[in-house]
Amino acid sequence: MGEQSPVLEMTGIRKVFPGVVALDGVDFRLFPGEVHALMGENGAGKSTLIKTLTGVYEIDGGEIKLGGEPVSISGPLAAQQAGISTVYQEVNLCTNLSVAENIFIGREPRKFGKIQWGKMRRRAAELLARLDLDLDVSAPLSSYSLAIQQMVAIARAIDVDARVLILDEPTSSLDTAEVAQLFRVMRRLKEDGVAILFVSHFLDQIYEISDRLTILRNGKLISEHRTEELSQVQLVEKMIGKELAALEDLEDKAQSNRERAAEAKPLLEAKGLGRTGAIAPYDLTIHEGEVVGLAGLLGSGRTELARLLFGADKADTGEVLVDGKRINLRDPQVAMKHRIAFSSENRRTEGIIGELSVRENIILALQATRGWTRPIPRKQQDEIVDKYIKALQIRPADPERPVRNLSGGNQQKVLLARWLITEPRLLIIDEPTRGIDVGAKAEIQRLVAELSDGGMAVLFVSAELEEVLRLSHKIAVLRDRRLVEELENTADVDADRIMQTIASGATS
Amino acid sequence: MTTLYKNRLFWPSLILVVMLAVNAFTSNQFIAFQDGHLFGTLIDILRGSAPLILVALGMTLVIATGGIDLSVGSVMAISGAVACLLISDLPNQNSLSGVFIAIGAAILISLAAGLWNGALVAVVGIQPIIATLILMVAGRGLAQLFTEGQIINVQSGPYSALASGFFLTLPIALLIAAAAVGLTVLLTRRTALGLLLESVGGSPTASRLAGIGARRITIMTYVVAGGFAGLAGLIASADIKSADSISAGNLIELDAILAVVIGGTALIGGRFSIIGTVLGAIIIQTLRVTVVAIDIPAEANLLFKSVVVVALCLSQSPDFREKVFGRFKRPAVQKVGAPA
Amino acid sequence: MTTTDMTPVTKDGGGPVLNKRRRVYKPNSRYIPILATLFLLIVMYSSGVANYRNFEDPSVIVNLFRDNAVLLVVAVGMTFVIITGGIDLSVGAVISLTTILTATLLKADWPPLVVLPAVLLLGALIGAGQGAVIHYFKVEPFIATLAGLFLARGAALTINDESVPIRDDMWREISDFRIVLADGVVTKPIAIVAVLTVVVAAAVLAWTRFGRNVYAIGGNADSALLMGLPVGRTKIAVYTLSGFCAALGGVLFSINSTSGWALQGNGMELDAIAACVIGGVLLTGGSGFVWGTVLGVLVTGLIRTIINFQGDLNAAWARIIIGVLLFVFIVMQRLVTRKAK
Amino acid sequence: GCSKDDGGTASGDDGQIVLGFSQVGAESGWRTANTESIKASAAAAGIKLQFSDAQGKQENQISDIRGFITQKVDVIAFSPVVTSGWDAVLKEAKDAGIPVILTDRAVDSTDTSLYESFIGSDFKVEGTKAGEWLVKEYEGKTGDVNIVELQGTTGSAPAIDRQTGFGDAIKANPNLKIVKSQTGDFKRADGKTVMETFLQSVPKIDVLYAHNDDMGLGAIEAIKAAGKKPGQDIKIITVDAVKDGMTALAAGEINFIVECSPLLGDQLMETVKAVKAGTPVEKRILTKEGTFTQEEAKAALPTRKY
Ligand SMILES: Nc1ncnc2c1ncn2[C@@H]1O[C@H](COP(=O)(O)OP(=O)(O)OP(=O)(O)O)[C@@H](O)[C@H]1O
Ligand SMILES: Nc1ncnc2c1ncn2[C@@H]1O[C@H](COP(=O)(O)OP(=O)(O)OP(=O)(O)O)[C@@H](O)[C@H]1O
Ligand SMILES: [Mg+2]
Ligand SMILES: [Mg+2]
Repeated sequence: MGEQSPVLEMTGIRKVFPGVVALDGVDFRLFPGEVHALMGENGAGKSTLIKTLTGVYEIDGGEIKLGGEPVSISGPLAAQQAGISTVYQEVNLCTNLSVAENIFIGREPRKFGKIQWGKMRRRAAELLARLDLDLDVSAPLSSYSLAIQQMVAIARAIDVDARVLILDEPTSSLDTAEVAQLFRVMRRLKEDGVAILFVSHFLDQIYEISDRLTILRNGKLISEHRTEELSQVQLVEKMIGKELAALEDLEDKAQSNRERAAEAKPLLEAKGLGRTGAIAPYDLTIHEGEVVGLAGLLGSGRTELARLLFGADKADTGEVLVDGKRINLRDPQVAMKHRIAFSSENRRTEGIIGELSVRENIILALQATRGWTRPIPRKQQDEIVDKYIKALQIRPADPERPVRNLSGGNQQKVLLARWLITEPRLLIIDEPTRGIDVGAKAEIQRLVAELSDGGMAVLFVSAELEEVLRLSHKIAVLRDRRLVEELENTADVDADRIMQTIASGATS
Repeated sequence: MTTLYKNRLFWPSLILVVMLAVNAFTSNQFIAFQDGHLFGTLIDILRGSAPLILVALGMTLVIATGGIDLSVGSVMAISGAVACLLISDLPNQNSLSGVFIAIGAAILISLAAGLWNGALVAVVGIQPIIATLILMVAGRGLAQLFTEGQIINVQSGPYSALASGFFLTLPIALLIAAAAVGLTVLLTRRTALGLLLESVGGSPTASRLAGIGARRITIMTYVVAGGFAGLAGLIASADIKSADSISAGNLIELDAILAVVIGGTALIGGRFSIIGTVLGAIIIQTLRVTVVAIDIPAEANLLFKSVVVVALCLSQSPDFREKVFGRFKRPAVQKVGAPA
Repeated sequence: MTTTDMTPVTKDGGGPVLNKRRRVYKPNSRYIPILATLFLLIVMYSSGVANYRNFEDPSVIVNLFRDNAVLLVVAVGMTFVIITGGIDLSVGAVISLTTILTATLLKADWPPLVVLPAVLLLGALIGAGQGAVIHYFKVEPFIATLAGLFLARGAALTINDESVPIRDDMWREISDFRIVLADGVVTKPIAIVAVLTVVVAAAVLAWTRFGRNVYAIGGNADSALLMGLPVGRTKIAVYTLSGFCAALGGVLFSINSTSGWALQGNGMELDAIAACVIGGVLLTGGSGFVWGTVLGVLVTGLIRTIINFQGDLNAAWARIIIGVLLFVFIVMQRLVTRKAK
Repeated sequence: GCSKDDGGTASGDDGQIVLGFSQVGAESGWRTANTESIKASAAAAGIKLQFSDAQGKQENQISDIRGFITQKVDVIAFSPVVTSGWDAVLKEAKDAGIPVILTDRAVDSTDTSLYESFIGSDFKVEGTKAGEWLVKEYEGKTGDVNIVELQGTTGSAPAIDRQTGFGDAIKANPNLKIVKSQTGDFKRADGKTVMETFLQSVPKIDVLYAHNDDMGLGAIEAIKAAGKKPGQDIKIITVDAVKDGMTALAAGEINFIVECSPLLGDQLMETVKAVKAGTPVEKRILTKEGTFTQEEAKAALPTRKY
């Protein structure tokens, strides 16, 4: 395929944001019929490169050639018309519209100018079936979880007749089955000669699907390789510029701490807690210093379970005890009073406050617990914020930058920092490593382990089973919005064992 | 220098300075010292803008949380009506304590009005524009009911001093407005209130999950807006020594919102600028005075006003500056597709 | 129970459906506010019939459409704007400008068939201008259209600050034309035009690509842009539409009163916004229906009718009662909607 | 008409006359007095009043009148918001067989058979009266007299007519000069702010002509604040003669007021009865009103009702 001419060629691309050089002379080529992975740490400039390509940002230098012709793409509409179909990193759909509309908007089937609703719904359902989704296509997209929304965005992108398909971290909120399904579709498109640009922080996925990869670091091009010619270790080294410490010790530590944790005082007990339509009543006990993992498929109710424990949604049955005493969890403020923290999976709408600065976003929860009359002195703010910017390697390390302008992964770190500084006794984190690069992911896992060592209880929700297995002392398995089993994370528990539980719906 | 030029308040300030210069040119006395206090067109403008500053101040806070308050004009009318009614019933209208009680009562009622708005918005969950529309319509009716549709005159020295008195050579009305501005700046910037307001305005859902009592904060902003509107109503009625429940504060909500927006606070909520709002309010008052000073015929007033507003909002738009004055650099290559 | 195979091996699409989840059915909650409004409207009407003489006369309902024809048309245009998350404060002033311009031109003996398209075009152009400023210069809709309000009303006052009667035959004939619906129930062409506008607008909003783009932009303009929708074009189009509707409203006004006046329609923008909001259109954008707005207009109109039939209220009480009725209505609507959800 | 006379009219069973009255709004104290007068007179005359308030909007007023037609009242009376644009709705009333009486403000319908009578003052005459007083006041003096004018709401009939009438009256005297003229919207607060600016931008003001008392009263505050004596340093002429204005006139702060009486309730009720009885009425009924100098005001004040 090297003989073929590239369908897309970007040379010397430069993009400057006030205060940041996001892209500095980046070259990038994409051939028909290949899956090309764009690799790099959080903030390396991957999404920015994509957005310069689709005309969201105007480039400050360099040239873009499409099919050999130099082009200037004025915006996403023009990009689409030029045959570039894109799934952007943060799911960019209109949640007020129905699923079907989100897939077809802009190219609805019409007759005499009138949209053919029936046909549109039928085709949407068919398309989703190809991704193994069975949704009510006329329901508003907002009634589905982020993961489903991600799948819908993918469905929209692959249905377009495109020569270039761009997928910016499409798998960050998908589980293994979904990913497999997506890859199947990608392979089919590839065979049809579509060039696919793929971004993901999951190295396994990169090695499974990509033919070639380009590595960025700090806005600069590092190198381009055929995927099979580069080992994982080498790849990581090139991405982060240094060697990555292994994480295996964490797993051992979790094993050894397991018994200690189980014997510790129960911190929080949920008894028959449930909410109709969201999650069936469940019992769950979390001890001090214990890491409880939640495993389950998309839509199995993990998020819903976690939200009830924070009072983000109100339970309609059951009760919650903290330190053996019943508490009335009517809203998050109550939970925070009992030092429970919750970081939502939906960072864009339920996490960050875009126009506020990094500093303000980080201190927000702490400030909320102190009440408005007792502001955190500026000096103390700066200290805390600096500390966490360093600890979590938030980039750019500028606390006054609006958080909206940070890359996705860095926004996630800001949220984590927000909760860590409140020094919670129970930290509920829903998909904390979503969209986070390998280096930072390791950091976060290490951090969770450390915190639990220090006595903090953690409820860890992640679509990545591996992560859950590595960190948890105990794993709660969900299926169909019901907690079906609680497993001690002993040495013999592995991904297969959990999958089996999910598959059989074991209640025994 | 370039940063000054880029500041979003630069152009509004410039327009203000130009208008003031015009006034300085047309007026007999722009600023002078007379009878032991400052005097002149400038002082008239500043004093005249006090009610609008107050109303716009409250409006800024409400808008910061993503709301809007249409009822401020009616609250002004109620507050003026209550105060004047109480004062006109006094055996001695010059009695300080009597006037203070009247003022206190008026402010209390205004705060209650704000609480009502806040409760409708934050507790019942009605869209702010319609929630406050209720009081906008009914509130003026209440004021008319209190005054039986008549203009209530008062002859109270202490009361009219609110608007036309001087203290330390400066108009008391201006001092009240300044104090309110100072207090608001202090409350929002020296405490964490400002941050929490901006957070609620930026994203109510995310704020709730960060443990912010969005409901209480929202209610508070409406209460404050009510209180400030009440104060503005007092000054406005003291200015004409009477309560005119029909025209007091009529359409002031539009001017207040305009002031807020000129000041650089977005109507969708979030970041707000109090100093910007004050600037916006003074610009609007100056505009009002300038129209008369340079003899714009009555029927062309609005046309003139629209030109200034258009100039203001365009000057503030970075996109306008870039597109019109900006560099026209574009790579000389073929365009793909239609421009979005 | 379906057996599910979870290992991430590839599997052909033909096999048993992998990973199929139970669907939790949620009733479509979008229509609830409208149904609530309709229900309350009926309650209100019935109480009018129970309390006032002649309220059951069908003319009450027929007149509702005719008296509020202008508001209907304007509110329909406003609905589009609000659904995109914008607002148009200039509509009242565009009405003023249209009526005074129509009257002045007709007085100057312009042929009516030239005047009609000319003023409609002018309204659309004013709207388009505002839309362009909003889109290209990122000026807030509120302030851009407020400037438009000043500009249009200023122009109207400058053209003529007195009211001008229209003596043109065509206008007079349309104005006098009676459409007999039943014995003693008469309506006028303006009501028909308003109803037609509503029907067309509802169809456009619900069934066309343009209509769906309007919703998408209101839901999330950034996303809409990234999805490749013509955001700029659509935004400008909705303001153009609103300007056009306002001009059409102005024409209807000039027909209804056979006159033009620079203060005609003063404050209509607020009535239109209120009607939209009462009808369940969200000011934050992305949600609402033309039919909702129609109900909103009917609610405000019915409140006025009730006050008129009550007949012994002074201005103060009339305002208070309007406020109270509005309050009761909004809170009830809110409660009904909340319950149903 | 098409009304079915089967007892379905709004009139009481006792044959009481029902009058539907549509008021412009409640924009001023004058208007409130007008409303009160009509209500009181209706009660005294035993007429059932269906009252509605158009809040200054023509569209409201048109629909109110249609409402009266639906209610099948006996007589309709209204103070039109504007002069033009009543033909259609008046024709509807006529078709329904309901007679219409105009109060306070006129309409410009060419077909005068659409209404029975117009009761009210002549704003132009009011302006003329004000101008004539001024001419007399400065009779024989040749020095320049600088006049500033506070106009009513831009475009409203009283504002236009009072301006024209006044201008016509002083036209013959070139030394009487209107140096500034600006709208004060008939409001006290606006009267004050506009006067403040007048005072700052006109070197010497001799006369203030305000289109109503309220603006004049506001201006008086501005004049006082500028350290001048209203009524002496600056002569003030206003229109209306509401109680507050009369008080100021009596106190010497205003020099001359042209009356514009809101008390036309009694005249209206008489006309209503006449119209209902089928007796012919005059097409134009002028309200009884005069002018007041400071002395006359002192005398009239104690018995003044509004
Ligand atoms: N609109 C913007 N304004 C200012 N800076 C921006 C903007 N968008 C991105 N940046 C900055 O550009 C850099 C590159 O960001 P980008 O989103 O491309 O990273 P990324 O490689 O996609 O990271 P991630 O893996 O976290 O998604 C970051 O430093 C980011 O803060
Ligand atoms: N395949 C599906 N078909 C229909 N509805 C689904 C499907 N998957 C999820 N949903 C819907 O998604 C909504 C939320 O489920 P959600 O995905 O948040 O649960 P979860 O276990 O937290 O998953 P995750 O956190 O992995 O996204 C529910 O309303 C559910 O009905
Ligand atoms: Mg990215
Ligand atoms: Mg989840």
